[in-house]
Amino acid sequence: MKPALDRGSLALGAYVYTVLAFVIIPLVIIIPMSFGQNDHLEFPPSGFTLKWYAEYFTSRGWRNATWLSIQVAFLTAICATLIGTAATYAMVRGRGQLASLFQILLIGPIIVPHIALAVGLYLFFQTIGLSGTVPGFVLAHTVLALPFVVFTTAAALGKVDANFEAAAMSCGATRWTAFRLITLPLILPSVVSSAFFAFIISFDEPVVSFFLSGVRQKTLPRRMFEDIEQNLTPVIPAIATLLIVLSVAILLGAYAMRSRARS
Amino acid sequence: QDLEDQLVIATTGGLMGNALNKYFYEPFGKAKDVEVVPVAIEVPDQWARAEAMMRTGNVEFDIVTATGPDLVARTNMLEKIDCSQLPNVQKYAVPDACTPYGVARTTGGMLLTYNTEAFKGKAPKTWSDFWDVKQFPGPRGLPDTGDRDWWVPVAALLADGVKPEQLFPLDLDRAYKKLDEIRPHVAVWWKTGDQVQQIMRSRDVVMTMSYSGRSLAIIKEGVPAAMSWEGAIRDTGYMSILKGAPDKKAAMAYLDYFYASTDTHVPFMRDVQYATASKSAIELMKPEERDLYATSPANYEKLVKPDFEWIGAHRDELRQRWTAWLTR
Amino acid sequence: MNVNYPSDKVQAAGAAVRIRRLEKRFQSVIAVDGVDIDVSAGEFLALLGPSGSGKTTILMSVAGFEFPTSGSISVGTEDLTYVPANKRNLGMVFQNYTLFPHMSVLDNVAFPLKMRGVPKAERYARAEEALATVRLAGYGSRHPNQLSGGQQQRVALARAIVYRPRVLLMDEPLSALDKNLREEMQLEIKRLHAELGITVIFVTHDQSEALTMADRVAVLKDGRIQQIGPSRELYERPANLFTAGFIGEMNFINVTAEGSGGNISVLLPSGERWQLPASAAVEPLTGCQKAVLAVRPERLQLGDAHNGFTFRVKVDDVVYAGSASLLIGTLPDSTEIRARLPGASDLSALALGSTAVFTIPKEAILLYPGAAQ
Amino acid sequence: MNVNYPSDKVQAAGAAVRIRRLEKRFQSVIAVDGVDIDVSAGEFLALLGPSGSGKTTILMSVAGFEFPTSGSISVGTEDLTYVPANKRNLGMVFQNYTLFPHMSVLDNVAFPLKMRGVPKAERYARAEEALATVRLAGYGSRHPNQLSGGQQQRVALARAIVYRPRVLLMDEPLSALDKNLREEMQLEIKRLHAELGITVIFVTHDQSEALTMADRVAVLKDGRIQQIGPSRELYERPANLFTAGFIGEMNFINVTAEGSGGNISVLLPSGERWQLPASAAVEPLTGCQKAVLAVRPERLQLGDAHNGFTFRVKVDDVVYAGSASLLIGTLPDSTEIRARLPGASDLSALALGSTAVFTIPKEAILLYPGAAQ
Amino acid sequence: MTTATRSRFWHSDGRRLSGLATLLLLLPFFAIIAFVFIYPLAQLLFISFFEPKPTLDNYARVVANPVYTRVLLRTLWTAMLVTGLSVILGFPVAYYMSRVRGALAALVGVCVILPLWSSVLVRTAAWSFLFQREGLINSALMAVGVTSEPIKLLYTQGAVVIAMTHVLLPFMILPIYGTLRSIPNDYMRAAAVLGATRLRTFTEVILPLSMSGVASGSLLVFLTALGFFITPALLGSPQELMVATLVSQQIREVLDWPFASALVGVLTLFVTLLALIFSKTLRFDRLMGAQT
Ligand SMILES: Nc1ncnc2c1ncn2[C@@H]1O[C@H](COP(=O)(O)OP(=O)(O)OP(=O)(O)O)[C@@H](O)[C@H]1O
Ligand SMILES: Nc1ncnc2c1ncn2[C@@H]1O[C@H](COP(=O)(O)OP(=O)(O)OP(=O)(O)O)[C@@H](O)[C@H]1O
Ligand SMILES: NCCCCNCCCN
Ligand SMILES: [Mg+2]
Ligand SMILES: [Mg+2]
Repeated sequence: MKPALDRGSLALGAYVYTVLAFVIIPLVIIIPMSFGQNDHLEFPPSGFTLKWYAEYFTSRGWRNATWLSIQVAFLTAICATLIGTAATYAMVRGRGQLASLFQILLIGPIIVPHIALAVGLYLFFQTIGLSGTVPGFVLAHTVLALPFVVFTTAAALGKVDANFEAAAMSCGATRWTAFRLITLPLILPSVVSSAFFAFIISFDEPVVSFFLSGVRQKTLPRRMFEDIEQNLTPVIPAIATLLIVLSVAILLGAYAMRSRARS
Repeated sequence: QDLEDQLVIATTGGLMGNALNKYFYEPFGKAKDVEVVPVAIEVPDQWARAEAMMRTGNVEFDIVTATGPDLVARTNMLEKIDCSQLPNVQKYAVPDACTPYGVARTTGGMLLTYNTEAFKGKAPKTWSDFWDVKQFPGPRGLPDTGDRDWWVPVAALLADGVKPEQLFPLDLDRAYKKLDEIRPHVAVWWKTGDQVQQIMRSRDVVMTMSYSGRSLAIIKEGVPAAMSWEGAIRDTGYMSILKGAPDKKAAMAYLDYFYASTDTHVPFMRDVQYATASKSAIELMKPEERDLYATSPANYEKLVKPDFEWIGAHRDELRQRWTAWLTR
Repeated sequence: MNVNYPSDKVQAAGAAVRIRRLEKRFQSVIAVDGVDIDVSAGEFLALLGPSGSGKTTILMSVAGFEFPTSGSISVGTEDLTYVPANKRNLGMVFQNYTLFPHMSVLDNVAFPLKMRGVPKAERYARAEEALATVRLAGYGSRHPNQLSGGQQQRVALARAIVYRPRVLLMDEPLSALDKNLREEMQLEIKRLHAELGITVIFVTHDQSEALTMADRVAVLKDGRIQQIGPSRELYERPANLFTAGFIGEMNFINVTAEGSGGNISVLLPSGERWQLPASAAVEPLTGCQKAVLAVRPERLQLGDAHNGFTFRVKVDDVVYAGSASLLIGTLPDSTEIRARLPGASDLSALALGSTAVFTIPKEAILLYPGAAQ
Repeated sequence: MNVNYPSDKVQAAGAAVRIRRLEKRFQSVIAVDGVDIDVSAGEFLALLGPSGSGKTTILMSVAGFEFPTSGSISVGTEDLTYVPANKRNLGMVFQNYTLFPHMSVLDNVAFPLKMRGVPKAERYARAEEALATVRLAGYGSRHPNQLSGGQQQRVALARAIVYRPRVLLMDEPLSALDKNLREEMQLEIKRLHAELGITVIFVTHDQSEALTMADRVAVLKDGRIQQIGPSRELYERPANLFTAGFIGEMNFINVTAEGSGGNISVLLPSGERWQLPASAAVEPLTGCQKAVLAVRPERLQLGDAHNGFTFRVKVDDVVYAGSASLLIGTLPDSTEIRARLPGASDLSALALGSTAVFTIPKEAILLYPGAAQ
Repeated sequence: MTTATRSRFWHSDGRRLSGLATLLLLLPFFAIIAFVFIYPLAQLLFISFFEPKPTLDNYARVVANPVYTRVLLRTLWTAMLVTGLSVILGFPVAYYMSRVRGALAALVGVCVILPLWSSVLVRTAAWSFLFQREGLINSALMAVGVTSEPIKLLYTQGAVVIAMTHVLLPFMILPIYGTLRSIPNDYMRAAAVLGATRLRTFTEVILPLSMSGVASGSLLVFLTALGFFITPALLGSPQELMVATLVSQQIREVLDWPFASALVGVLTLFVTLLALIFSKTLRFDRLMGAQT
């Protein structure tokens, strides 16, 4: 008769889902704590209240921080996606001489300790008056998001046959037209998801913002860091819950978009 | 008076920041038509920023928070304050409130706080009790923030039987030998005031060195905890003016304004759990309430008064010793 | 030999292509090494050669996707050597269709017209027309992934001809299709070529495809042209050993040849001596020298047919292959010999290991200087 | 017909494979629909069919990578239907070689022996031996990426036979190779089969490959067997219209047929009437009915050959193809007719648009009930 | 006839962009990296060499003082632990991900990528909550009876390593997944038909073929872990002091910027060296394989 599921795959499955639980539980545990009535965090939470959400939405400080973060993240997404996609395109379709330099520089922002970059940037931006300004945040965050944009678009671009563009060019299209009408639509889902990724990286960035935040301009993570260190109340889980819901929504949206693009 | 339009004050955030804002910044802003911009920032970050401001010549902060040793060790970053220009401070504050580089803001103590349910009715009182893991078993907390490089050795020397008045100059060899004894029992080296509250609430420790204000806050919250002023170390926060501050006049005006109204100091002290240096304010409190604050005569006399000159002069040695010991 | 279509129609639409001393290096690799080709207007030329022989590089140079290291390329009277691909106005069909997956079939076909600024109504009308030409009328609204491989290749063809280019370039357009579809498309492309009178340059590494489709075939090896000529010439009188071995099947027998007057006398490994007409030698022979005698398997006749030379072959294998049977055998000196016998032949006598007698017609023999390996 | 190898050797090594009422569904798709195949020990069976006909699924069921929905598979006397692949002890060669890129050629070939716990020295000795069998002695220390496609496929073959499995499965093993290499490998595999006496099941969608290589061919369509038999039978007397059209080229002419006694009378579209022997009908005909007359292009003879039926064809195209020329023409009712004429024929008379006379030998005609589309 | 060789800088050579176009497209990238990444770091390094005077003293202190060398070594050790744990936890997940299809694949994919999309701060805070003395993990352990007393979890090296692994795991899983997915299914089938059990197939074929993914994942995780700041700062005790935290201390408390810069210099040098040595291994193009 047909063999049943063997022990090997059962064990593998069990192990994998345990690891996934390890990955997910710290994110999930946050959610109920945002509804607790006490000022400090506890689990299981006592009572049920939405007051922490209310506090988040009504407090001017949180609102300002959130608004700043949204502005910065939005502009970062645009800059990183434009610069990253242009560079990736040049690397994939270009002459390839600068490839190794490009690779090394690209991973730089991931592996250089952010604290070092933060201090360096603070010194630099302070001299030229960019510290604590929206352009300052955007520049810094664009650097941090670029590697991820490039990885994502490079993977997509690598899958688009170079001959598509050649075909378009043999049909009379200039290279730019070929890119705009053929290549871009084909990599668009990845470009969009890299833009989301850049948005989230910026929206979530604690260390560099920590130093660059100015007297008035304070990003959401900077404020959260402050509160975690100095004033940990369930507002933090409430914000975290909102962020997680946002992330999941964006992720699922991206998945849906990709599967629609595929069919 | 011709003040600048704004005044940037760096203070720790949280409770302290909120209360300062409510009782002092807003009224001052209204009264003098100056926009007060509070910057919530941890003291170390504040100094890091200040360092960068000095390096780049772009000074943003006017008033910063300084501790006693800072007034000695960081004079190169601070404006000298002319106390004669601050009549209200002269008039309402305790005598040593105005120093050449800072005006006292709040005073608390680094003191022993313990969980009242942990020792079946017995109550630890002194730093020797803190070291006594037989009688008072359970995980300890000690600070790894701010001025811990002398706070903790001071507590160790007291535990080892040194008289408070003979503490300085600190015998660091003796202190660290004593510290080696307690080290295995320290579960948390806490870094912020909020964290010390958390570890008391969550019972991650049964006993810890803590800011008096933070201890007071959790006691009021209903956590079964108590504090002992025996051997508490005086911890005064000063308001200092950063060298090259853009709004120096407004800063001076604010320093003076801080002590102008005795009435606001009482509710402020109740909110932040720390005493200000307003001698007139503490007198307005009932005696039993007064005893919750470091500046009540009963407590003030038990406080260890640190020798900032010595500490300021030996800052590097203190810190090196601490880091070397702690990261071993 | 291909039937010739009325020549006036052909001349009208196609353009001549001249490739002169074309050379292309990639770092140290010489991909194309001094190639001259003249393709006349309306001609169908196949580039045939083993992998790496430079076929694609030549085609891409004509298309404008590689710029030559030296040499020149002109179409009609225009020098296009360094003109960008999109300004060349040539049609091109790629191996893997390269239909734009996010556009409908009609939009794909209309794309070149859009690039040329043709108004919408007109370009769709002309795209429909081109689809009809490749017998796909009515498929316009589908998406490429809803079509079979053959249909996709037809759409690619429609897209390449919709703007009436004078030259159509194709790089192994059929190699991704299976045999039946491939043969059908071969005829389709030939039909289109005849209908449109366009000049076609067609890359393939399948010699039977080249022979079937092209007016002339250029055989390449290592970036150089080995031979260029009409299919029949290539097949029946290959210019050198490489072409002889590469196109179709060929038996090679090492011999010693001695030319004298109108005759050539060859000494076979078996010791036999055959007298060949001088025309058998593809290159003139001088004195006594090593040579290779070449003959196609299908020209061998079973038995003594009295119209050529007979010889004996030990039967190693007989493989049935439908329309023909392939006999594989060896001469006494163990040279391998193959004979392709019509499907209906009676092969019952050919037991494994037995010896069979074959006849080679005199005119089927070619002689090359050198030695087969 | 293939030459028979001494039968004792064949029987020794191979095992019989029995496939019974095999059915495999993927959700709603019925990939294999009740297939029965008996492969006798040492036989070479080809599975032939168009894409999606279920060839791979059958082979994968035998190999153990798909478990059938119902039915059974046995090898020798063992029922293997649900035995895991690694316990089946069958050899298998995949289309893309699947040599492990991180191992040397020798390690690749020794891999199955390692899995069977054969000691190191012995397994390398046996691997060397297997490499020698595929004529790659001395290549052991190379890495797969240092070999050509054909060599890689030989190594894959060596690896599949080194542990002397009794059955060798191959899924389009040659389709990634180019034509010349493919033909060489076809013979190589046949030689190996003869040498080892192993049972071979070979999947291909190339009918000439199936005919050339296999003792018997199973023709599949839509998961069902259309016909199973020796190559010659399939080619010369296909059992139904599908097989007739799928294997080789075939001309189809719609006729009306009337069987009576030993003879059949067919009415051609032209109005002519031919008398065929009863044996022409592949399925018995009853009374007067629509039928399809089928004849292979290579059986048509140019001119009136006096040994069959003659008819006239309008010449549409003549395509030179080296060893033969393909004539494409039409009957008066526009049925397309193809004739394959030997390469050496004189075709000068066949001008485009002229009419040619052809003869069909009586025995070359087959008759099927139904109508061609 | 034109025979002059044309500069490929000025002209496209057909299919590929001209050198000029390539440069123009890369310009914004190199510009922003140069000004917002290289320059500020270079400035720090400058400080480390030239303050208070041109000197190597700052570097000498890093090497000479056992406190700092200990921190450097501990940082290396922690990064190695994190890398090891990531491989152990991540490989099977990557393997599983490369096998499953459909909805399950989407689920696993989301689970793996979600952490990348959520705040490091929040995750670290969550861990600190889980690790508390009376936190969820201790409660669970006590409920199950593994221990009767709460165990000290928070502010231990274990906590730091686990939480850092949690943060970095996606960077391990994605490259491995990328390589695993590029191994044709036929290799597994070939191994099976040749007699390999699933375990042997794994050890003999899948594992060796996925080593390049493991290598790039490991390098990425290792290098990133070296510079970690938030997690060790919030979850570790002073005994787990890592370089980035030391840097932060020197910058925020001690205000010894030349020395902090020297520490950054050592770390950056080390990281860049490793990245250069292994640049062949680092197939970053695969990193986001699961994303697209
Ligand atoms: N971009 C390139 N860089 C380096 N070498 C190349 C490049 N393109 C082609 N070559 C080399 O040039 C030679 C000719 O290649 P080309 O693609 O023209 O051959 P081909 O005849 O089309 O072969 P195939 O039948 O395999 O397609 C080969 O040796 C190839 O390796
Ligand atoms: N895993 C699967 N899931 C769903 N359908 C499948 C699967 N495998 C095969 N099929 C379907 O089963 C049918 C038979 O497929 P199979 O691969 O056996 O055909 P084939 O004859 O080998 O074709 P080809 O010549 O293209 O390789 C096809 O319709 C195919 O789409
Ligand atoms: N987060 C730290 C809280 C600091 C409290 N500062 C106390 C100063 C007391 N006077
Ligand atoms: Mg090519
Ligand atoms: Mg198949």
